[in-house]
Amino acid sequence: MFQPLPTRSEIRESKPVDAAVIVFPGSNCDRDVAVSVEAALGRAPHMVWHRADELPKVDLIVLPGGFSYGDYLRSGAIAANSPIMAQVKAAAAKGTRVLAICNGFQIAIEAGLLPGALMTNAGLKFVCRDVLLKVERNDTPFTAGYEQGAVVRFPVAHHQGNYFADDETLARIEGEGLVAFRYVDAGGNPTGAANPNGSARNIAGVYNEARNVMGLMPHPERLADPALGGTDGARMFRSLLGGLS
Amino acid sequence: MMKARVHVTLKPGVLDPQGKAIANALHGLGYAEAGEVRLGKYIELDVDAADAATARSRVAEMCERLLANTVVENYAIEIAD
Amino acid sequence: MMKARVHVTLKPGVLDPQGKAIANALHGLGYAEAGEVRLGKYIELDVDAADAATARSRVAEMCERLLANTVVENYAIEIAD
Amino acid sequence: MTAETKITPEIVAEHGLTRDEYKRIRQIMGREPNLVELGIFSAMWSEHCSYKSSKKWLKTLPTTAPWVICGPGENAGVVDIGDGQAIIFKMESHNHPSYIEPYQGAATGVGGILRDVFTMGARPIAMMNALRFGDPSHPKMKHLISGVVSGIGGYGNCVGVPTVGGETDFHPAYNGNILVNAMCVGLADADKIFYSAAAGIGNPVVYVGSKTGRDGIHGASMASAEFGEDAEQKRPTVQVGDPFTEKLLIEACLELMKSDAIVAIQDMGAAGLTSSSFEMADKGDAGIELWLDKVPTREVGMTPYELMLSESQERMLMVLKPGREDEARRVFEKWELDFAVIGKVTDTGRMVLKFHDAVAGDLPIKPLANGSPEYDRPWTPTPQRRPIVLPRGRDDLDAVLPTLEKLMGSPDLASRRWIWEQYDHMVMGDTVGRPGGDAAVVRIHGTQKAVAITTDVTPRYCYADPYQGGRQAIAETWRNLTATGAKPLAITDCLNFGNPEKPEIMGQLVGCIQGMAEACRALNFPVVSGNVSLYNETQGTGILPTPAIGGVGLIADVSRRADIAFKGRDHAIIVIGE
Ligand SMILES: Nc1ncnc2c1ncn2[C@@H]1O[C@H](COP(=O)(O)OP(=O)(O)O)[C@@H](O)[C@H]1O
Repeated sequence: MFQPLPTRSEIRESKPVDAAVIVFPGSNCDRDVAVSVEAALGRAPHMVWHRADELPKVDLIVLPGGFSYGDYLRSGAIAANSPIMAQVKAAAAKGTRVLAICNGFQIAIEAGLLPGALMTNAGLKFVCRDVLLKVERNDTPFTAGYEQGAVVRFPVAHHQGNYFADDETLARIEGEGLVAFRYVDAGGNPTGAANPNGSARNIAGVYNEARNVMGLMPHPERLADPALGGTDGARMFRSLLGGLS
Repeated sequence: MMKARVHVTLKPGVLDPQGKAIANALHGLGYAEAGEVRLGKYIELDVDAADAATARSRVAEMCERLLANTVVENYAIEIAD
Repeated sequence: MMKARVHVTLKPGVLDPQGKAIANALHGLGYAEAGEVRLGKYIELDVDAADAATARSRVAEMCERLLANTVVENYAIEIAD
Repeated sequence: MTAETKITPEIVAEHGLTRDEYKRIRQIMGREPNLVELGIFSAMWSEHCSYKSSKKWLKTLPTTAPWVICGPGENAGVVDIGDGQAIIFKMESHNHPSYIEPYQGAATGVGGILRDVFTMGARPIAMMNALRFGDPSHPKMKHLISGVVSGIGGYGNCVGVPTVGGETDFHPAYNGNILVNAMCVGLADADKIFYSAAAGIGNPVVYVGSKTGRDGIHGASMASAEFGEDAEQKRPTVQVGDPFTEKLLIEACLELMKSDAIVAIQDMGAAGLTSSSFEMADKGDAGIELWLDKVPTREVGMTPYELMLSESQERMLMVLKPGREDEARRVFEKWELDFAVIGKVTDTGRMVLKFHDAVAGDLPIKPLANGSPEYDRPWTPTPQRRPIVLPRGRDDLDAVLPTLEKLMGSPDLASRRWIWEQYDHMVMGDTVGRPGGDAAVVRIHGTQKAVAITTDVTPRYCYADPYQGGRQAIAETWRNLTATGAKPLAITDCLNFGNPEKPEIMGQLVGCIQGMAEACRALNFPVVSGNVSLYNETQGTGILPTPAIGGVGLIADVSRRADIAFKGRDHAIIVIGE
């Protein structure tokens, strides 16, 4: 069911929510996502350095895109062992929402917050372009602002976004409805041509079992401003930050 | 100081797009004799440990925690001094 | 079919940013005993050759032309059947 | 070789110095130089660092306008964009290293140009790359193209600065000598621009960034020496880039720049510690004493010669205010970077190099920096070529369409999408005009303003007629900027030519500069920074003359920009101009 987006003033009147963006050495979409969070929330998120011993009490944690630790060894592997990640995991276990974008998705997977693995793109090259995604379900805090099955446009920009899981895991995440987004064509079909990186079953994003953690390769924050050519991404931030009250 | 040599390889059944691309490139260069190619990592590290057994068990821990992604990768350790 | 195992490593003195980052990460995880880390590639490939010597010389050629970047990397080949 | 090595004519020649130049060195020194000193002269007087063949002509380019804050001479050019903001930009070549090792050569080219810009206090906000490759069917070309493109992407993507455009040409003249020119544009507060002049007797000279290894020793001389058959033998001098460290260096420098601790700052580019320390001392009319044993190293047993000439990447040199070392150290240690006090500013006018208390070298700064040779190389004007008379074409569609098809399928006109899709062109969230148009448009974060950025030159034109080709490159840059609705502000250039010791090549350089100068004056479009890359030859054949132009313009209201897309049916199509 489509849920109307809360308006800015509704958000402001509701219980104040707080968001944090974790900054790792080599993160480079931290500011970009903070801009989108601020636009949805009306104020800036906490920017938390990876060495911080304490995570402020927040309702949403964002693991941003970039090249934490240069993507050296494996994308996300070194950052997943950062001191702050123990606290992110603890908060996630208590139900705090975690949005993991691109390199953040790689970190969340390496940290065991989400199932599967992200391998080198099938085309072996870095790929930066807009893709179409199907919203697999709209009954989660991340996607409440979208229509069920809607096709939305977000950009991708990554080298290791090829989602992989063994058959058993794939069956489980499909069965439990943990697929968040799939790469599709304009008609909503998960075709090979629509898949920018060879991901298994065109999976672009997944939830954890409790659906309070979501990771995706595409960048909602990159099409969240009319001046940049689209606003599909803004709905995710408004869903999250408006639906938290 | 001991030397640890670690091989990190993809588990059988895990798709290896880079290995496949290398095989294709080799065929393109005229190496018809090249069959399947698998690409892994090779890590050399110096370890300060009392004996080989300790070194091995510490390096195994490092593999589990960082050097390998055990969801898709296997690792093998050799210790030399 | 023979199996070739190829190790591709950075030449001594060539900066290894990945090795450096891995060493720092290991220290961060509390492995004070970890010293220098060097990250290389490990390639397994099947080769259809009459004998080990032929296989080796063909694989050496593949290394020169594709598998290793001989500007900054060395390679070592083992052949097994 | 050690510092005690006797300097023989062979060693002098190996350092790329002529006999006359060596005579001059002895005069300046008042004695025989030792090996360290000779290495320093060689680096400082290389074509790459001294502009000895081009200086005379570069001086003829217009460099001022009311909006120019800083023209050529510093790390990059600075222009005012109003509201207390400035744009800092420059383009630089990394041609020879990219031919030897395309991935690392291109990657370190990106790293170097980024440092030129953030050294001055700017946050880099956009990158461009102008590439010239040989015939696509040449056996080496595929490897070179894919290596260069992935190297540029590998570095730029990782540091998180969008690569928003560029140009790519193919011509057999580049078969043995490709061109890789990278441009960086940064944003700074107009009243917080950092310069490189050392000042304050006794102030600490500080080294930050990566450790020093034996990378690229002789790199600066290599960039100035014609390629022979043995180019591949020179391989081990290739530097490896570490974009992750660069990203940390950007953040750490910009963080420290928020304080007032820095007196002067300079990146270690070509000829590393040598050129950075001499430039800082020269600009500040000061002396410097360096303690080379304090330089952080990653290899054992490095000699003063190697420490002075290493081209290890991701390193900077700073002069701090007295007593601010600890504050600065904290910032760099937070970002997990090396930090070391390696010397002090003096009033001696000399560069004194100490290594474990012994003096490893002692050179006068001004005579070395200003006394670099300046050549008025003989040149012959490029002969007027006879215009090509084309057979009169047929006007009917049957004849036009196949020709059009052929043109569109040619490597020079084919889509560049496969290149720019390998570059993150959207990171930082302000790329309003993505690649694919005349100029890229990047919004000034948090404002309605935007900058338009383009790179242009048509080497074929410059070859046919250097003067007209130079003019045309400036005019095309201007047009590409205005086509987005921008007011063109200024340019940077990267002058890629063959061997200037040949009068006809020198004639190309002179012709192009004359044409550029005229167009720049006519358009009030000054040159604020640039770079010269000569000796782009293999086995005696030069490249096409390639003065790559990077232009920047300002759009006051980004919502009113224009782009190339047709917007709707039945809109009139109008041709303007002749
Ligand atoms: N090396 C490159 N990197 C990024 N973008 C590029 C590159 N080469 C070309 N482009 C982009 O492709 C488009 C077409 O380039 P070009 O043919 O040079 O344009 P024009 O001739 O119209 O100036 C431009 O938007 C340009 O920025």
